[in-house]
Amino acid sequence: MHFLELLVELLLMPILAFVIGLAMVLMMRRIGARIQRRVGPPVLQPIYDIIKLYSKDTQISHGLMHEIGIIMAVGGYIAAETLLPVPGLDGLADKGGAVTLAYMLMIPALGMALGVGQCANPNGSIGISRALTAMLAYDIPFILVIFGASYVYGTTNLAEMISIQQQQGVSSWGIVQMPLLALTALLILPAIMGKHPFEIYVAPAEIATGPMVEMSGKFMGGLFVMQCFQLYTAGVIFTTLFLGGGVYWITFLPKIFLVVAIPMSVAYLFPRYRTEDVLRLMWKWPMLLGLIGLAVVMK
Amino acid sequence: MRPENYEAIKQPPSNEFELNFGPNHPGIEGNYAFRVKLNGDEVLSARADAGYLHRGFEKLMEGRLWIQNIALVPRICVPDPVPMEVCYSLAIEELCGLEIPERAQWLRVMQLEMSRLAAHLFAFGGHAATTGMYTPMFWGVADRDLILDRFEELTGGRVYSIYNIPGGVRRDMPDGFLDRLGALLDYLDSRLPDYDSLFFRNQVFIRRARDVGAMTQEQALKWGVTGPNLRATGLAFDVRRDDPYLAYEKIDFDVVTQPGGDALSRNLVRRAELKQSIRILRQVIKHLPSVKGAVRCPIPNPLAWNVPAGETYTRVESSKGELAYYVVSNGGDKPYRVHVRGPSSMHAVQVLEKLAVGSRLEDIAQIMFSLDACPPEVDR
Amino acid sequence: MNELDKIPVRQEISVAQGSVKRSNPLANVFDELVRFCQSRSMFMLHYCTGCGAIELPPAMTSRFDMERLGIQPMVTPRQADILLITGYVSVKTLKRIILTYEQMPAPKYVIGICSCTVNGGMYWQSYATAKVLKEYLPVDIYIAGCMPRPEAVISGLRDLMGDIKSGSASNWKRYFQNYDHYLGNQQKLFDEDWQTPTDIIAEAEHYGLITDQTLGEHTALLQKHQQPLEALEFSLGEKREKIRGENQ
Amino acid sequence: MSDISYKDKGSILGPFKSLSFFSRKPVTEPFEPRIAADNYRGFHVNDWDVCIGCSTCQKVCDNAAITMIKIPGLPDDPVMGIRNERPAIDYGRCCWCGLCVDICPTSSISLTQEYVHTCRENELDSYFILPDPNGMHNKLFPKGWSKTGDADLVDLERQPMAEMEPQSRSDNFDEIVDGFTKQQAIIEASRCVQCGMCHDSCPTNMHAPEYIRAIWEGDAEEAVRQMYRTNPFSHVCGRVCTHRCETACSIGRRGDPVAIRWLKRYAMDAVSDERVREIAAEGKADFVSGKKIAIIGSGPAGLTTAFDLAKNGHAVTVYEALHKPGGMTRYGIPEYRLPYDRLDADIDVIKSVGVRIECNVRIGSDITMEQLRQDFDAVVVAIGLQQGRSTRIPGSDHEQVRASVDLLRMITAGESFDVPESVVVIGGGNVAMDIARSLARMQKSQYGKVAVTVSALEDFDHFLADPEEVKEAREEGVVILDSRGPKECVIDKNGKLEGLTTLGVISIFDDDGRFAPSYDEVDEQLHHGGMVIESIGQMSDISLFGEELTEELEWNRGRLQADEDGVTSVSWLWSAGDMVHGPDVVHAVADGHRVAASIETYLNEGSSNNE
Amino acid sequence: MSKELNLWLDDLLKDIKIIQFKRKNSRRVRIDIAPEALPALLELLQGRASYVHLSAISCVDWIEENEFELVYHVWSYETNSLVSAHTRISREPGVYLSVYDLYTPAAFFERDIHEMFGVYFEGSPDMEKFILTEWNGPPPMRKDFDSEAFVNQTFNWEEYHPQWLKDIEAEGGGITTRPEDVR
Repeated sequence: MHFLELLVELLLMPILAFVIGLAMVLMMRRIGARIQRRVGPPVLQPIYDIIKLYSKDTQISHGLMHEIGIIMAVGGYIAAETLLPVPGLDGLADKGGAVTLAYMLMIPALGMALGVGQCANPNGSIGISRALTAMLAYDIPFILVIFGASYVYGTTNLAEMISIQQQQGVSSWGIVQMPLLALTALLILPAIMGKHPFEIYVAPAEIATGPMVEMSGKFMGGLFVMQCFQLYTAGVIFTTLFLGGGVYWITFLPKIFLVVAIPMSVAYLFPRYRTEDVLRLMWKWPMLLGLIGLAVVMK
Repeated sequence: MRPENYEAIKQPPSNEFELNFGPNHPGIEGNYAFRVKLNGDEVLSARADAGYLHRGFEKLMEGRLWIQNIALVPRICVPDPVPMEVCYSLAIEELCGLEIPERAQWLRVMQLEMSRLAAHLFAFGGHAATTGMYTPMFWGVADRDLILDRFEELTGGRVYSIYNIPGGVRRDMPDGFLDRLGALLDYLDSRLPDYDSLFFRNQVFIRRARDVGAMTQEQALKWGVTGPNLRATGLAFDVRRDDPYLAYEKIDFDVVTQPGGDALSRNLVRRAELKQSIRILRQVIKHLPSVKGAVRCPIPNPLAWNVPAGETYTRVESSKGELAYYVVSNGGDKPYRVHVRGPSSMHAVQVLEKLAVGSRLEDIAQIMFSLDACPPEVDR
Repeated sequence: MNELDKIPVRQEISVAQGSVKRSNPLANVFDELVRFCQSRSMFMLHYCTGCGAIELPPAMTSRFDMERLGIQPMVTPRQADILLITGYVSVKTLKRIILTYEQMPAPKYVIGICSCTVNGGMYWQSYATAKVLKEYLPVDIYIAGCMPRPEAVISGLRDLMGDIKSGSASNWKRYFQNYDHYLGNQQKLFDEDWQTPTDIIAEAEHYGLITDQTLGEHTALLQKHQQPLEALEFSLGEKREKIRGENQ
Repeated sequence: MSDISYKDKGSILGPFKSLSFFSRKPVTEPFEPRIAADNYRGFHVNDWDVCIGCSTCQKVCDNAAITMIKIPGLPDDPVMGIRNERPAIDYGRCCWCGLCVDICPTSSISLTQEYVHTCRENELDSYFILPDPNGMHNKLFPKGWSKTGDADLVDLERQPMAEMEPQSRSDNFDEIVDGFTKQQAIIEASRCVQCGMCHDSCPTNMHAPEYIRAIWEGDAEEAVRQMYRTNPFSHVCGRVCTHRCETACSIGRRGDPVAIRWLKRYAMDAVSDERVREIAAEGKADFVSGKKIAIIGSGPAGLTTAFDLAKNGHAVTVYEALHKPGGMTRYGIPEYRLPYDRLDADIDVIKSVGVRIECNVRIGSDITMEQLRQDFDAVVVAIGLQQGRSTRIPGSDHEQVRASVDLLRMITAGESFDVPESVVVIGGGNVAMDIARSLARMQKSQYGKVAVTVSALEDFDHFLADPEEVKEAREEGVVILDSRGPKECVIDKNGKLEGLTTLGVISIFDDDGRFAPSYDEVDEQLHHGGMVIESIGQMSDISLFGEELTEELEWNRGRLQADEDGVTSVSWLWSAGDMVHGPDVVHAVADGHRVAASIETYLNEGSSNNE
Repeated sequence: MSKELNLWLDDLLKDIKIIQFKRKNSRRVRIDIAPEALPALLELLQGRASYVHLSAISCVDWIEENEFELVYHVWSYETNSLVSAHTRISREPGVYLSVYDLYTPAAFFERDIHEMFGVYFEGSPDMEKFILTEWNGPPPMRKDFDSEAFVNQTFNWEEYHPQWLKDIEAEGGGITTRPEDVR
């Protein structure tokens, strides 16, 4: 019975994440459209895109590693979703914890690197090297944030963090207890989501969307799915660490949508930084903030 | 991507590799290509590859009647077609000794400045997009479209107005046109603060654009840089002021310069020119109603129009720089030779090749767009 | 060259069929869903081939916002569904267009915009431009104008959407079914050693679209000149050899 | 708002202002195509009722997008300058520049505000359209770019022709019209759109577009060469042709037609007579055929026939009853319209190709027809209409009631007669004007004043004479009365002619369209005049045939019956010119060519039969 | 200053015998010069008379005279005037000197002229194909190359036969004049 329940949860969590992720993609595109003074795509556009991409057919293949890379990327996220507790579904959150999650989130980028390296397109190679550099840039502040939060809550178990925040009310939310770390997290959120101004690795005008350059059909569909998970994951992690997570969907959903809406809005207002600027920026302000924040919480 | 990219794998493992930049590449303005040699992110050398838009204009023009070519010339530069028409018409008028009516002169100035506005709005958008910022592009193109609406009303065509004809313009403007143009200018004026805060004064953008593709004034003069790009190196030169044509002598406007010679300076020069164009158009709106009379001087039947033998070199200031037509007539009903000197033939080839060296891969597109290079002018 | 002149370009025969109705009603519903999604999500290749491209930015951006129809620009042919030929194609560009087209995954659609794609347009006397686009590529929709306004472009795209939804937009299959015809025209223009990195014959086999018009003297000529591309060896090396062996 | 300094570092928070666009409405337009601007250059429409199929649009089209399509069932009338052709446009070529609209001589073609057309690959035929008034998709769209005064590329005004002032010309027979200067001729020639309507409407199909183009290119000799392809009477036609070409001219649809006649005159005057002779002789046969042809009458028809046949190497003899050759062109047209030296120049050209002209030989009396039949391989009768018709009103047999042709002949020949102090002319045609103006000149020089009254049946709206003739006649003091029918020549008791009474005309034709004038009997006027001249038409003097031949020939209402090629019912006899087709120089020339061609065929057949 | 320079230049150039000097207006000067003297003239103009901007090099194919005319348009930012230096070289073999060492932009124009007219410029840094990389025919801008004939020989045209045309043909009408007939 327990095992069956877990299985259902494990199945349900990625599906839920996917659906919410679709809505987030839509929201992102609608936000962009609004700032750009236009109407934007119809409501079901994200799902149309994914179904269409999966229906594409080509005989061209870039080899087994390329395919595995994508599977790794999507799989990494699917696994990550099961580690993220959401209202009613804890999944593997008890067993994983924040550190496992942080590692899990590196898998997609590595998987992409594996796959893209195979397709021999220099744009892809440049893109993926940039992506890994960017990951390097934001991962250190990210680890600082995770570390700080774990220290504050006294646990790496995400489910426990939620319950701590839920029990003690808003005053115990991470955002109140460690505002500097929350700010750090907010600053690196666009980078985690791969959004402006930190989307150097996509950069259509420079390297023709970098890693995606040779992705077609199903692979591209995989990336679209991955994007849904990516947005969802970013939203949920931030909410879990700083906004008290959620017990009920009705309060949880607004929180995660609000969280992703902030970097999305910013994304349409700025050009992208150069790679070295990203590194400098990430290792300067968020790291500084993170370290101060850490010092504050650990004092 | 072009499959030629596969050649990358043939190269020995090293940090140096070649990359085809275009023609199917969003960082390329129009249909144009570059072959860059990179060391990591740094460009070691760049080689322009043009001809994707080559139509043999100059040959085509030798095979058509003088007047038939007015439909052909605007196609030489798609984003900014009016200077092409005007320059070609001016050349024929000079060869024939036609004196065009004053009203036509003012109407031409009006179109030229409208076209400059449209082209500059387009150029900003493109420049912004190369840095990854799409919102100004969306705005710019939408605002440009409002100018195209006015063009449509005036000339019957959105992009290719084909409104100028040797001897003047093809018809007078519709009633109330100037009022609507004035309203459009007011709107554009009201939009400028939006652009400023979002784009021109955006710290991240300034950081991206500063010192990118920088050249000194000496270099610019040596390389044959003209137009806004030359003014961005601090030299106040404008064909409109210094080699005046049409009614520009009677119009009050500033030749704006910037000191940097880089992408940021070029961008700021264009922004200032946007304002100057609005200023010129305001003067046109004020002055035009007082200029009465025909909009075209009598011209011979186009089917039987022999332009007297001779040659002329006419220049106008397009939004991209110095545009010139060298027209030779042997007294026949068709041009004997037309040579188009598009400003971009310098900017997109030599200047870009030189500026790219030592720059970063991510800046190539930005340099190209900041030079406002227009490939069809190169290819013709 | 002389050898090429002797080979006539085979007349194209129309064999492309729209979507076939399957016997399983559920499969039909699924097909329809897929086609609906395909029609509502068209990614167009961001490639400005000619002057008509100047009307695409307005069509894509705020004023006419093609994203309302699910159309967005894509920078690489691998991700694109529709290829917009915006006006005249110089011979040099046509080569790139064909390369690009062949790299696009099926189903793919070509839209011919402006007069120039139909009968040479205003550059009909130009030595540098190809005149009749459909000789080299199967075209799905033509949009008239020089250049068509954004509204006309959008109308054309909506027509194409209707065709995709109903399953009648299947011209891409003709490229495989009549490859010899298209290749013949291409060779006539580009010389007999013209080749692209994409193995169309293998791809036609993959789609099950080999007809007796697919192979012919022109494809034989192609194979005579073809050199295997190193980069593709990873995946296609064996397969390609096999096909070639069978053909010989 | 000032300029942004280069040193400005910008602001990181500034861009956030743009978030205010969340509260602003999008600028996106609805899907439905917007209504285009009022002068938008969309798809074509063509008003078929106005279009004349002149194909000027085709010539101006820079993209070779226009094909002319013949459409059966539409009016096709070369004389009126209408062809049953309409332009079809290839939208695979068109660039919507609108030059076709701006140059259209009739302003039938225009562009609409319709601009959406899409099709599939197998429907590409829809790119080739035949614009009609309904538009491309039979949907009603307002007109977009259409013809306006500013945009018109057709020059509607003809070059002014310098001519003598009325006071200086009214007492002499000097030529009135100066002719174009070279500059004027080139400008006038440049108005031509080369539609070829003139060529189609010309009875002898002169290559007007070609010679106009040659004039425009400044090559008068080439123009003359083009003229001599079809007309050896170019000097004459350049001055007195009825210029049906100008009636048909497509520029004349909305403006002044191209002055084709004056251009012809210019070209002929610009080339020296010797050079004209050389040009005319080009293509002359370098052999002698041995055939002999006789031509009776040295008018345009006869001489054209002679010219053609002589160029083909035949021996041609022309017999002329009067002192000088030229026929009606000499004896019917006053000198102020056609100076005799120009006519002589034309005739010299014809002589120079080997035509022998024998004047003062009257066939029928000096030589009989039978003799001609025996001496020659073929005989052409081109005697024209040299006798005036009579009104046969009471008193018209008075000696002072004269026929206009007779008087004109006398004036030319220099035969003296008493110029009356006042004259009444019956008739409203060009001949009436000729005699009226000639007499006016003589009156002016003899008496210092003019008293000529012309009474015409027709009203001014349907006048037979050219409007310029009427205008000039009036300027010279001739009084022209329209809608007056002659009633009686009043003779006083001394037998002296007192004048002419006329009645107001109610209608000229009856319900069936037959000539049957009805008069208002109350509206009677008396016009005083010492002479009444009847100028209501001419007829032939057919006495030369002799009774036997007259019997043998077929006649139709007093005119010799001949088929299109002038072949009469007698195998060796052809007839040509006015006597067959009515009075007109250029028709006579056309007739001459046809007859010459017919004789040529006959002779060839004859010779091949002999072999 | 600028006026003086103009006057000085006028005086100077008028005195040189091998030059035909013609001032069209205050901003345009035409000079006809022998090909061997042109580089020296340009050197003078650039070095001494502030004509630093090479606006364009135009080439005209005078096929009847069997000559190419090269026109160097140079502009002075100081005097605001343009000198067009015309020179004529023989069409065969069509070789001339590059002015790249004087004017950098010459590289582009010379390359372009080489491609379009087949004139070879000795000393030009780059005579490679540029625009016409896929072109095997003769230099297309030469007057003896007939583009229209080439096109008609190389390409097919779309053959339309719409229903309305069939209807008209059934009634006895049809195409009378094709556009190519009137060209």
